[in-house]
Amino acid sequence: MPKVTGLGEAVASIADGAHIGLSGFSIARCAMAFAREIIRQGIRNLTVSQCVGAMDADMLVGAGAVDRLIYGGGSLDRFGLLANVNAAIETGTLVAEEYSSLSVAFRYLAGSLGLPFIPIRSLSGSDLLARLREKSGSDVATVEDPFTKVRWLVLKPLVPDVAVVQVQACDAEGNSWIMGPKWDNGELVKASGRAIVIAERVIPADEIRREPERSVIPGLLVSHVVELPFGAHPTSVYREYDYDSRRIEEYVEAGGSRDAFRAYLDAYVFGVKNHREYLEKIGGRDKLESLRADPVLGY
Amino acid sequence: MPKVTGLGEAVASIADGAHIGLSGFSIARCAMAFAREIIRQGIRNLTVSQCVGAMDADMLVGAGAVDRLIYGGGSLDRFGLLANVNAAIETGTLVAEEYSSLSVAFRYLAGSLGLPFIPIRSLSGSDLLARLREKSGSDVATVEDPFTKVRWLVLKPLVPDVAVVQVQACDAEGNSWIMGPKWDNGELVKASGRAIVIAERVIPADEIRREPERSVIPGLLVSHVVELPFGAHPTSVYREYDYDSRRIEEYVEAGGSRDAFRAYLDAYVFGVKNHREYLEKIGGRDKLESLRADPVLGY
Amino acid sequence: MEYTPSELMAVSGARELGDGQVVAVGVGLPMVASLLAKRTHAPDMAIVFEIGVIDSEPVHTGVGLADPRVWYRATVLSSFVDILGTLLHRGRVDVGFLGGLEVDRYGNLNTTLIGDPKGEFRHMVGSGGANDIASCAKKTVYIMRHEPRKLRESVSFITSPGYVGGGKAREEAGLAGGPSCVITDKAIFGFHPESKRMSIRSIHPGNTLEDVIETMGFKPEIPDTVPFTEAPSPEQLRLIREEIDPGRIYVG
Amino acid sequence: MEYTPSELMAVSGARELGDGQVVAVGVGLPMVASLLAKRTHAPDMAIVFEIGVIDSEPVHTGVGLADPRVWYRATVLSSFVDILGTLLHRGRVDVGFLGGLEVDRYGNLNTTLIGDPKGEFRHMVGSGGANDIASCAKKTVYIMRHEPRKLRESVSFITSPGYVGGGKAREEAGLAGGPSCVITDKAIFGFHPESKRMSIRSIHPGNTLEDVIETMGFKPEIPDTVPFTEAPSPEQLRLIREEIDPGRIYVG
Repeated sequence: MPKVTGLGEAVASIADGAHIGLSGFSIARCAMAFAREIIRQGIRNLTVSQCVGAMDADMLVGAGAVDRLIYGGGSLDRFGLLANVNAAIETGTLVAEEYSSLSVAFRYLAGSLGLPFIPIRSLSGSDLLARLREKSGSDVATVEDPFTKVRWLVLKPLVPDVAVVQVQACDAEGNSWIMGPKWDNGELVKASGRAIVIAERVIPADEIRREPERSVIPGLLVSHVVELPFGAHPTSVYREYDYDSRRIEEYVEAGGSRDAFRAYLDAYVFGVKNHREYLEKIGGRDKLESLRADPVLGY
Repeated sequence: MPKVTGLGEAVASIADGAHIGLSGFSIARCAMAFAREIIRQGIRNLTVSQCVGAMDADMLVGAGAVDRLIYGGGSLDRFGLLANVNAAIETGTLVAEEYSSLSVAFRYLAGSLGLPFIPIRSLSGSDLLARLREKSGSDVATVEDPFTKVRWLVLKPLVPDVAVVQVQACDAEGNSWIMGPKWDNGELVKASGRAIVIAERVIPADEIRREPERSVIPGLLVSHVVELPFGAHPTSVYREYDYDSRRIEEYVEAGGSRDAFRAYLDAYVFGVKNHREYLEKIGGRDKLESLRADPVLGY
Repeated sequence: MEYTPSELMAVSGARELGDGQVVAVGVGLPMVASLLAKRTHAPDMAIVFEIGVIDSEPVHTGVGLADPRVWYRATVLSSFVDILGTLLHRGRVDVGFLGGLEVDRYGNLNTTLIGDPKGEFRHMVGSGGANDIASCAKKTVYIMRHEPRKLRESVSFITSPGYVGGGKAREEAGLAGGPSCVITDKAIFGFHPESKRMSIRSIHPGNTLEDVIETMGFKPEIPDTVPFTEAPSPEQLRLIREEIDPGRIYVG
Repeated sequence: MEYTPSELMAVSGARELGDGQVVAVGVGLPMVASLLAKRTHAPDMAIVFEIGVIDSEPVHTGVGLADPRVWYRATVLSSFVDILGTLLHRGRVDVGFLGGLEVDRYGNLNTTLIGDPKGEFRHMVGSGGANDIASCAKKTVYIMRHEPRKLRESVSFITSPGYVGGGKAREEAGLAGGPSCVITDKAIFGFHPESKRMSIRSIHPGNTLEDVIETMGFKPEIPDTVPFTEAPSPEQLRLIREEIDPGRIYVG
């Protein structure tokens, strides 16, 4: 069965209530077109996980698509906070399980390796741990190290149903390159039941087979490959395009209130039929060309 | 302090009795020049670890430099067995702790991440485990998974004093590329106290900084960088040169008896002052050029 | 069409593999069988080597996993932890394809200590990834020569566990999966669902039941009817001879 | 030579870093301080960012760790597990360099729940790698603004533990290391070796002890003699102004 599909079909493979792990970090490589299509298709009651919360997760939370967020805190860097996530936590409409970057990464790592649990030094002595014990006592525990008799905090593996990963390039089977730092994406994909890869470019398998050391995601984990240039807009994709400051600022301003955010969604999600219309709306080819990364700098 | 040194100086930094982890797998990327220099310098009582035993470890064992071998079994592929390792196990002159590939890799992984122990499904029900329990009961134990109450086998982290890694290229700080499969080398280096990198080529830092995704070893873990073309001969270095079948066959024949192996060492280790003389002895430039890898095939 | 026992072994191995599966193999007949399956009924099967190689397309025969010839045109070149950890230990390997020096009636493999004619034990290759694959794959398939010293009542050392002492012993050791069949050059064996003893599944054409049993080190379970193993097709033979192992390194 | 409080903070931060050390930092003043140390007394120091960046050499100022501007010319681009796992959790990070919204007298950092003027709590950025760094680095250095609402008797939420409840509480939580100093725009604080309460180490030139104490939310320990913080050198100021933060994004 060919894996290369449109965005709509890939998104339609996600069930209400699924646990999805997202590739974004703050304002980099966020699965934005994917998030917009999830909202358009009305998929709901999602659990979302991410080492550090990013714009993709924030938009899904703002649209009411998320019941539960497992993450290590996050922001939109200097542009602002995750206003939708924070508001949903404050009003209690979102179950947020807050960790640190490494503790989510270790939970993915344990999931990727089939470990039953993973010991960690982080979290001890903090209120993060105190809250986790209250909220989800079943995901943290302690174990005595049989070698030293020291008691260690251990975390349960985190195994999303689907990893959704924005990459620079992949082949038709989903063998993928990720340029730049990968943050949690390697462990996320390998922990998850399957992966949806959203690529700026689908390249010939021969190119992948020429430098197989660069493959971060093996195609055998991938169910859908979506070729979607500028799929991360307004966030950046290293070596492809820069973030779009003006559009991120617009998003941040909308995050201040329910009505403003609804208007934002009406304009950029519900008001456009698909990614192509979205790209036209934010300025079309001229705007996109102005964001193109410098080949030396990578941004 | 400059890290780029000669092989002699790098080897002299290894103390008698040290635990070294070696980069070789069977007949690929073995630290052969390093092993020859260890033997020449008379460094002894080593503990050697390796996911799968290879020619570098076998030569060190054959020369009597090794007291203890922690490995997952091994061979010289179709060329033959690890005759020196096997003989030393049979005569009891070597303490061999035998695991599987993954269990050594997981022990390195635990060492690299600072985990107190790591659970594993392998080894259970086997005589490998029975022997490990007899020989080194302190490195394997069981722990109850607090989430499922299932009892798991757990392994102690493996933390060599020094990783010795044969790479294709690195910069003067030791930031290194490894082309081809890396087997255990990433986890080995990151588990170890420090690393000695033996490179076919030392390249400018600018080249490393142009593709930092390719750096497998961060320079901050490296104490010595040795530029030593054909340092893995007679084993192969992917994309650089092929293995030298004739010289491996010669080694295998010598492995049949103590006297023959002593004669081999006299010829190729004690009979040459350094790597340059060794390369002359095995056929010099003409022979080496005949082993050069085809740029497309990589061998 | 004429064929050799090795060719039938490779073809029989290929039949154990399904499309879309992930198969962990070493070099030799398991690799020939896997490449054959991939070029016939299982194009979307993934073939992985423990050292960090996925779906290579060798054009030259290698001397083992350490030979770059068998890594050629891979889609991924990574590490033990990637293959044996994130695929195998994570539970994503459908079939582990192993050879062995000795196997016992419960499918336990020995590649560590082999008795020599003088009654002494010689140390051999040990596990490599074999123990990991035997422990963690959803099922394992063995390929080995049919000789009394290779098919034994019991082995002197269990390197890679099959059904351990039989019955529920494997489960009790905490392991799922287990060997599904043993392919030799005379027959194919399965395992009895309860006792987990090796049981004849089919005999290769040209052999008799008596010959099969007399040339093994123990008496296997024998069902009421024992069919002959299906012969290779001309296309399967052509692929093995012309494309997969033209040098006849593995399929002698 | 004239200098701003931010410049003195960056220079004071740089002085806490030694050559050959591994330093985990975020963007902002900690990055300016680290780059300054590397260009002066600590050329062989390694600067790592949690998302998988080692020793980058930015030529443009970024908006945060997610900005490719701060990854430019790195020697390694890898992952959280590589930086926070194999360096930090493995015990190889000498100094963790953190900013914070609130710190209490025991050096506990809060970046999660901040009280607003109405007495309600607002959710902020949470941990990111800060909790990991505070838990696992051999020592941590904090840089933050000197305001009563930032230097507090106690914090409403411990995101990243300092000495927890003081005394041996951090050890009892299973943690080594701990904060070694807090650098503000008016003073530098250490921690009392036994009580682990924050203690004045030096006051920045131009400030008085009274002013320092009155503008914090609690009364720190005060040793018998309180020196002035050493002023930046002209070369340090030149590097900050011309090379490290020419746009004066961080060092206002």
